[in-house]
Amino acid sequence: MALLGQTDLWAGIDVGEHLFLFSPMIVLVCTMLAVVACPIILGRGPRSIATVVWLGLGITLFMTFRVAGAVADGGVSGLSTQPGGMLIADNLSVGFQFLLLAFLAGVMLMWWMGSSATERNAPEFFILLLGSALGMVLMVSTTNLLMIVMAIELASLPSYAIVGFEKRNRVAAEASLKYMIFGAVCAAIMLYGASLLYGLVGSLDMAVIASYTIDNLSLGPNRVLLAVGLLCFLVGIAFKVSAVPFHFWCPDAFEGARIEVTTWLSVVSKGAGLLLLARLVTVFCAGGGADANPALSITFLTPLAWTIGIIAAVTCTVGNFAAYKQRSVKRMLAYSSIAHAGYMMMATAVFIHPSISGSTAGITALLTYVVIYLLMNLGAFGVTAMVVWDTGSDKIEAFTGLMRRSPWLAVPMVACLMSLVGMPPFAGFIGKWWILVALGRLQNTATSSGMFSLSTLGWLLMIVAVVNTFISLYYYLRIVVQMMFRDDGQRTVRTPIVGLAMVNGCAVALFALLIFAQPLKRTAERFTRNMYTASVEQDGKHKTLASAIQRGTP
Amino acid sequence: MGEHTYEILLAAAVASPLVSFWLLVFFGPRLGKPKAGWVGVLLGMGVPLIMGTIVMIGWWFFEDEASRAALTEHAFRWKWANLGAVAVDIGVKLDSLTVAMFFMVTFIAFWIFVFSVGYMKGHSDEVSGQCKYWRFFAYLSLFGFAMLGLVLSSNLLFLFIFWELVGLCSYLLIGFYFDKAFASKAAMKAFITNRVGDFGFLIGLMLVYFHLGTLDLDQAATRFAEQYASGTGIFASGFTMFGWSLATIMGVGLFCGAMGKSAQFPLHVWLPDAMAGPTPVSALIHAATMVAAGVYLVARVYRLMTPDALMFISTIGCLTLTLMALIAMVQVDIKKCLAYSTLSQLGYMIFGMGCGAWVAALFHLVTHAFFKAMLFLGSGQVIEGCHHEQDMRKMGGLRHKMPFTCWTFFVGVLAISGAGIPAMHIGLGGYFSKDEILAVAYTRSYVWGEGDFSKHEAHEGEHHSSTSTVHDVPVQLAAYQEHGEPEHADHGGAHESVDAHSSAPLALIFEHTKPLPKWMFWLAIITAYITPFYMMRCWWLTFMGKPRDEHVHEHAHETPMMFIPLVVLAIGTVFASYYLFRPLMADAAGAATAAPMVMAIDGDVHTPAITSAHSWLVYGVGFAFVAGFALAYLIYRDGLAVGDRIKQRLWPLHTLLVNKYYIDELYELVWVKGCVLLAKTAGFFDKWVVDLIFNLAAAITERLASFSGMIVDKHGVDGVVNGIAQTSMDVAGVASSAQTGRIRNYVLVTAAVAAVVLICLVWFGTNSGYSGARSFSALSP
Amino acid sequence: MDLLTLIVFLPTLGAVACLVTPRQHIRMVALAVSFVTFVLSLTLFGTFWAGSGDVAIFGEHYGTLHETVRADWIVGDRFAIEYFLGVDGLSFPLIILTTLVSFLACLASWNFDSWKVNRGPRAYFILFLLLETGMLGVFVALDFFLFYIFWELMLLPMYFLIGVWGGPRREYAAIKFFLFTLGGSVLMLVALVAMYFFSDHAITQAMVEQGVDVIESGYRDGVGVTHGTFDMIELATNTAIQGYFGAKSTLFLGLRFAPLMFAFLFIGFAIKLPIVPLHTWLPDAHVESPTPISMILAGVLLKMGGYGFLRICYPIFPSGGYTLAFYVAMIGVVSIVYGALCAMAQTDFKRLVAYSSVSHMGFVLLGIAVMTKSGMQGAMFQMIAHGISSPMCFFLVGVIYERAHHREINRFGGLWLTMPKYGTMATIGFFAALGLPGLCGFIGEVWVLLGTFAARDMFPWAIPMAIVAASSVILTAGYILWLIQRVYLGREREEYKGFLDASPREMFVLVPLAVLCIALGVLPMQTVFNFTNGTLDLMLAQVLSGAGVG
Amino acid sequence: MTIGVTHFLVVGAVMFCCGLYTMSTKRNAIGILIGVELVLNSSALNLVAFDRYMGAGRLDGQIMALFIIVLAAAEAALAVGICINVYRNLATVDVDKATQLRG
Repeated sequence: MALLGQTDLWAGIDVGEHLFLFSPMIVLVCTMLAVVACPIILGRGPRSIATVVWLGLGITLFMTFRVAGAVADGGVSGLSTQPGGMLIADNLSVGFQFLLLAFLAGVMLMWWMGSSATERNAPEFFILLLGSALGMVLMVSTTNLLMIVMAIELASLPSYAIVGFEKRNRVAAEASLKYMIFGAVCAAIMLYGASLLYGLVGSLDMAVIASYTIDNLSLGPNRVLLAVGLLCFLVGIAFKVSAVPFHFWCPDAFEGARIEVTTWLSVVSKGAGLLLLARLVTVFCAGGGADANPALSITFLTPLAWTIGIIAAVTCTVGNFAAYKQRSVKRMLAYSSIAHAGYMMMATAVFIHPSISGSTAGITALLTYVVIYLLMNLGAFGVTAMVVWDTGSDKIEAFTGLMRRSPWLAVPMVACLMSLVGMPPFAGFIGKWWILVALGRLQNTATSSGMFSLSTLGWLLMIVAVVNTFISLYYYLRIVVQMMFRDDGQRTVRTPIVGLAMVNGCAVALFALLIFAQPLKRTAERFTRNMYTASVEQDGKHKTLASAIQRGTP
Repeated sequence: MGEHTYEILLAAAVASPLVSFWLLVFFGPRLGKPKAGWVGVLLGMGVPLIMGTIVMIGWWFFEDEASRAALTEHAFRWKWANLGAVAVDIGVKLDSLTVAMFFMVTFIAFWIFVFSVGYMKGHSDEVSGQCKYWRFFAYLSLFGFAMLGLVLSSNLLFLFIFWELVGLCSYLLIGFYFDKAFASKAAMKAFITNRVGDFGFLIGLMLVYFHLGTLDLDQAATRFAEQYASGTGIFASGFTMFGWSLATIMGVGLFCGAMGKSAQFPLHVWLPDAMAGPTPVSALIHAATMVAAGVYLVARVYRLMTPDALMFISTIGCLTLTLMALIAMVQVDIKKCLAYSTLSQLGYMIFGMGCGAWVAALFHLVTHAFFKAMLFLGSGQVIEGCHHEQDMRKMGGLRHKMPFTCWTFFVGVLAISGAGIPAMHIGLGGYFSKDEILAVAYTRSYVWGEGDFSKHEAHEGEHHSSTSTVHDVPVQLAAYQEHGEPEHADHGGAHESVDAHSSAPLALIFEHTKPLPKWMFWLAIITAYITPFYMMRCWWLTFMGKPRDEHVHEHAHETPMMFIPLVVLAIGTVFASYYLFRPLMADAAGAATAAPMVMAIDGDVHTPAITSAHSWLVYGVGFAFVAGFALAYLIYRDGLAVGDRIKQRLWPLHTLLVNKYYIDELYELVWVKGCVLLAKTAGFFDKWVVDLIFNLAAAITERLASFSGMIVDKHGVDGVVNGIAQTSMDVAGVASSAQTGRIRNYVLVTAAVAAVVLICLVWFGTNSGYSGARSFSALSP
Repeated sequence: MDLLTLIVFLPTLGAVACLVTPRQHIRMVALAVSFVTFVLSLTLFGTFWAGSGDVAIFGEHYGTLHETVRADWIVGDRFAIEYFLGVDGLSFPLIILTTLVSFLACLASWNFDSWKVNRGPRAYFILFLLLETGMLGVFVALDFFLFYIFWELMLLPMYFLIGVWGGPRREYAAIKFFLFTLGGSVLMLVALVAMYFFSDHAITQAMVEQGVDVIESGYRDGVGVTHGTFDMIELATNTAIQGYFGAKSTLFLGLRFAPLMFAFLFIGFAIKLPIVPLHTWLPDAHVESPTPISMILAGVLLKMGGYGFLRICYPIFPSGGYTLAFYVAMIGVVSIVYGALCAMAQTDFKRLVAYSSVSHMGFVLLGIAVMTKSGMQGAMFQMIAHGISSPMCFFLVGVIYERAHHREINRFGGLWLTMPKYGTMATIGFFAALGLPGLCGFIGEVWVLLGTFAARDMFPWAIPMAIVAASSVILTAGYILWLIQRVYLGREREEYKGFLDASPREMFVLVPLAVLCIALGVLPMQTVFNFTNGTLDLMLAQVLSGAGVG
Repeated sequence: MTIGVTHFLVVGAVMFCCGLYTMSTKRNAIGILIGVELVLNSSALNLVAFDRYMGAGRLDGQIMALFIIVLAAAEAALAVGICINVYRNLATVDVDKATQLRG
């Protein structure tokens, strides 16, 4: 739909196939409709609604599997095989769909255990939940500015509402207000940036923008304008990722929201944001890779890498330090999630010229980390949730003597927390490890010399990362100490067996993912490489298009 | 005899006390009293004594020079460990000295063991009510093992190991009554003081190891000689510390060990306190054997000595012998008195070693071992008899109650006073040995250094005929090699000694060896007068005169088990020493003193210098003992009255002596207190500085955290943002509603970012450098 | 199932077993498992039973391994993390030590139920066994990544064992221990990554320069290296890598690579050793932790630091070691003297022993720092010796603490009379710590001192260091004898009259240690040197040539 | 002079500024939302202007502008809902009063 008047617009495009490629999203939408329709038929019973949702998720999962089969060989990127296409279906998006569904299932479980009994507005809740889910799926599967904006909004708006879902709850109301306003502002700024980028290049496709940028670096003022546009655009993503200084909403919203909602937001919304960032980074790398003059591309990429890197470093440092004093475990975990977003951003800062081997290390590390992070947080929040439901408090004192009160909660909690710290024998370590390795890869870049070279950035970020690991240990230990060393003789915690299964499952999985780190890493590598090659392939087309646009005569 | 027979016998002799030690450790309590004691006696010392005797006889009467030399040469070695690249061997240093020492130790120790069986039978084996009889003999056996091992060791490291082990035994035995505070304190003092000496020993070891590249005594000696000859190794480095060359430091370092064990002057403080142990212990360890080990060590490393080192040694010895003798004069505790006399005698030995009287010093060691052991046993008898009364002022007139003790003790007194008939070869052991030392000292201080030796070529046999004193001295060597002993004509150590010496031209020795300062010699002479006085005083106060304390007197008694050893040792004192031990020493001397830089002087040969020395001494100290006895008799003939009057007259001197020159107090103040203070400081530092730093670091991190957590997130950002808001509002001319809440602060941060966008946009958008714009304007209708 | 894997993971299996065993049998299971592990480890003697320096055992150059297990664990492009275990002279005695001490410590926790802090044996023994796995893993792992995993793996159980079953200030002590150790290991982590990539770069360069597509391995015949590696032996022996690491032009963030990495690793290991001034976690950890854990802590954990130096720091960064030798040796000497002084100042029995450990491990550091044969040998021996004597001392403290329920030295007295057997054992143990000849403590100290002195060819400062260190024999004698006098000698105290002498179980723990104390002191060659010296000498030769002085 | 793209951009920029200013100074939640609307519209204006001046047959920008309008509407609806909810709980929509969550 790039150019009007072209009669053979749909020529060579099998619409059915493309619809099939995006069937999971369609199914999600259908599920939402079903949830709307359901009360009329089945009544508003939470369980019945939930059943419908389970059903919808099941089908989605099924479709996702089929799509996964289709894109297994990689690089099948849906509509955007045509220049200016808007959606991409490749390993990355499909893989994220799997993660999202798994996590959604986890959150559903938590809701089932925690709130289903008292839930009044199940349909609304699920519509919002699924809506944000859809938005996040879309976020990961596009490079088109318009789609990105839409997706982010689609992911955000329901989140605002779902944070303040409990109408009678002051804190929740306040949280949602803040979240909403802050989100709106960021979205506005992002849109403005988007408009500038469009104005500069004349295309909404990030890939085109990338290749144009790298071809026209010589144009002085445009470079600045471009940087400004990108910066503004990044604000939106930074808001999603809750990178400093756009993280203020995070602790408030997390604390105010219902715990399953917090869990939901803590992982997927950040994960989606980061993967989106990863996609854009890849696109830029591809643009640089196809470039005849690597040095030029490096000169463009290096400052970008430093920008992201510094933001990442600041983010994880601030997050860790801020978490120190928290009394509320929920809020502490919120800050810790900020810190982890920082770690993950470090990985995305690894821009590497594709001629270097292991150029995909950064994104690989990111993918691996997201998977592991998902498990860790699900576990940690799961335990917290059960404690909160039982004691009604999310203060750290509620955990006192948990080892005696309910060892099957305490042990997985320790596992998850230690994994969050990044201690062997838990997968958190391997996640951090891949990030460090990715940073180390920067040593091999063509321009690994000079004060602000990429290698310097790599080692600096590495040191920041390990030092942060060390700092973070303390506040995670505070919970451990409460659970293990202290005991004020509170009564034992009543825990639903499903919940125990879930958290312990997470703990075991975390352990297993360290021992069997290989497969996960391999998969991540494959996904990244496919995405990368695909981008490189299409880069040529983008260039021609870009130049065509510039000439003004298609 | 077959190969290694001697070594095997000796090794067995060393092993058997160890066996008895473990036996006693495991079954001691069951054996009980007195069986445990007898195990100790028979297995612990009986077997070694037999072995020692066999070896002695075999070695001395059935081996000729050559075979002895050969045996020494091919003595047994077994590789124990690798020290870096250097192999450390366990081996037997087999020569006459070893044999003699071995026999002496076993003999004396055996009788002391026997004595202990009786001595410990009384209640003195109890430690706060519990019978520790077996434990005592276990320790004694362990000591036997360590001491014999020390004597046998062919290797400096093993010398050091056994050195420490005897130290341990002395620690355990001094602290035998460890329920008594003073006993355990004394034990600790002994061990730590010895450790100070061992510190020096260790440094000596380091130098030996590093520069001579071996720890074996003989190898070390040969390498030392080679390096001296070639000026390499330890002689290569120009390093000096207070005027001492590295070689000297090595010698002094090794000697430091001896200072500790033999309680030489600065480190002597532990020996008097060591009397806290049971008397047999004092007799065995702190009179006869262990304390003599220092002298033995010096004798063993004599070949590594330099003139300066020897000068240092003789100085220390001289100081010790004088100062301690003075203290001995005023002691009233019988054991303390003996202890100080021991110190003084040890001083004589060390002094002898220092001025080159190698044979004499060792000879004195042996004789002293006999009579001092006897004296201590006697005192033990007295103490036991008098129900642990040690104060001589309360005694007196005991000769009726314990005649044997009395007269054996008297023999000892005679011996230590060097009683003999001058100018004729008649006298007790102490007479010969001390005279020899003095003779050599005389030679070194008067004859030595007169005239110049540079003209002197390497010595030959014909020098015997010469009569001038100048040429006499060097000839001493050849002399005692040729006919060191009138008794034993065959004397083959000579050849190897001659070879050993021809490798080191004597002229050098004479150049580098300074004569002995005369004051040293004179101090030694004076002390030779003091010794008989305080010994006589001791004996007289104890046994003669009228009983001064009825209570003590009437309980006094003596038991056969205890005086038999006394008698035996007395006989030994009278006969064995001169006619048996000295020849052995002299025989060993040749090889054992083949030093490149220093030489040993035989004090008992018929060469002009020595003869003149002796003839001088005849009048010098020949009748010293008579004088000493007479003085003591005059003063203490009737009780303490006269003594007290003198005491009042000379009170400053007396107080000084009674308080042992306040050295203990000084050490207590400087070392003990100082060290504890240092420790306390360190502990305090550790607790309040080092630890605090880390806790502070933690605290600071936490503060920092709360800062970024609360300040940065709340006030910091708010502050910045408020500022921005303020300005932006001022720009807008709206002064009102400066109050900002949190959400708007959040927003403002984003606004701040966006402001950048705005400025850039306006700037670049309006200037014509905007290529996009140009192309657009071209398109405009 | 190969031997080393079995040895390492048998305790883990035991832990799993403990998970399901009925409560009253748990300790038996744990004991059995640790005993079997011990026996298994003894089978390693089969490999090493031969004369010293035997080429058949130690090979001609550093890197001859036995019982090796190699399997790819995580591989990517130009990236391979291996599951790589092996034994040589460095690790062998430490493995035996670990299994032995663990077994005895397990026995020492037999009376678990009578402890004051008793939070259920299940968790305790599970953690205990996991800890053993971690420790063993550290000693057998030859892939740096694997080594790091085990290193951290050991941390967590220790933390809980101190923190849950410890004394009144256990929380503080546990967290302190955790923070210190992790603080060290994060630096190690950076070094880990850096070493990989720099070695990768080195190999790539070499391949380009030599125009080959594979560099032959430094110690494995017929094996090639195509990219960076975590293989610690490879890193140490491969000339290409060594050349690049050592080169002055190799920079890390603008600083010379070798010394910087050496420093990173050094701090990581030195904290474990520990060194002054990073030692303060040790006394607290010891004082608060229960007796068996103290035994493990002193007996094995401290050795990991020393092992780290010998296995990683020096072989891989010889030039770093050579450059920083003075500071390292200085730290060693300071630790020796300062530790002894602090020990003298303590009134808490356990604290005193802990500080004595600081002093003793100072000898290890000094011996390694001076890079001489006898120094290294002495350091190794000192580790083993201390690994035997210090658990004994801590157990002795524990025995009396269980009876008296306090550790105030000045409140004791005359215990030798009250408990003769125990008193005798105590004498042996503490005299071993004192470094009395004939007992294990002596050899290590003398070897190190002589080795230090012998280093004066390389380092002019060696002599003063040696002399100062030697002066510690006086201090050591001072505080140990003072301790013995205050606790065991003196008049029997009324309040301790009723104390029972050491029980058979306690004797069963003490006697083997005492016997070893004597055996090591009397036959160092047969007990230790024969097994260690070969590898040590080869490693040292390697190091010296790497540092350009050999 | 011809009206170039620059003029539109400037207008947009001004709107953007006003929006930012409003967002950052209004205490009333609704007020802030109005500021957001301003910013959104400024970007919409930009997009349309670009389309117009980039030559014929170019729709992306305009389409996006339409989307933005929808987006703004949706956001406004939701925002108002949340504001009402806040008002019900806090009895005010003054954002400065909502300071329960902090630290």
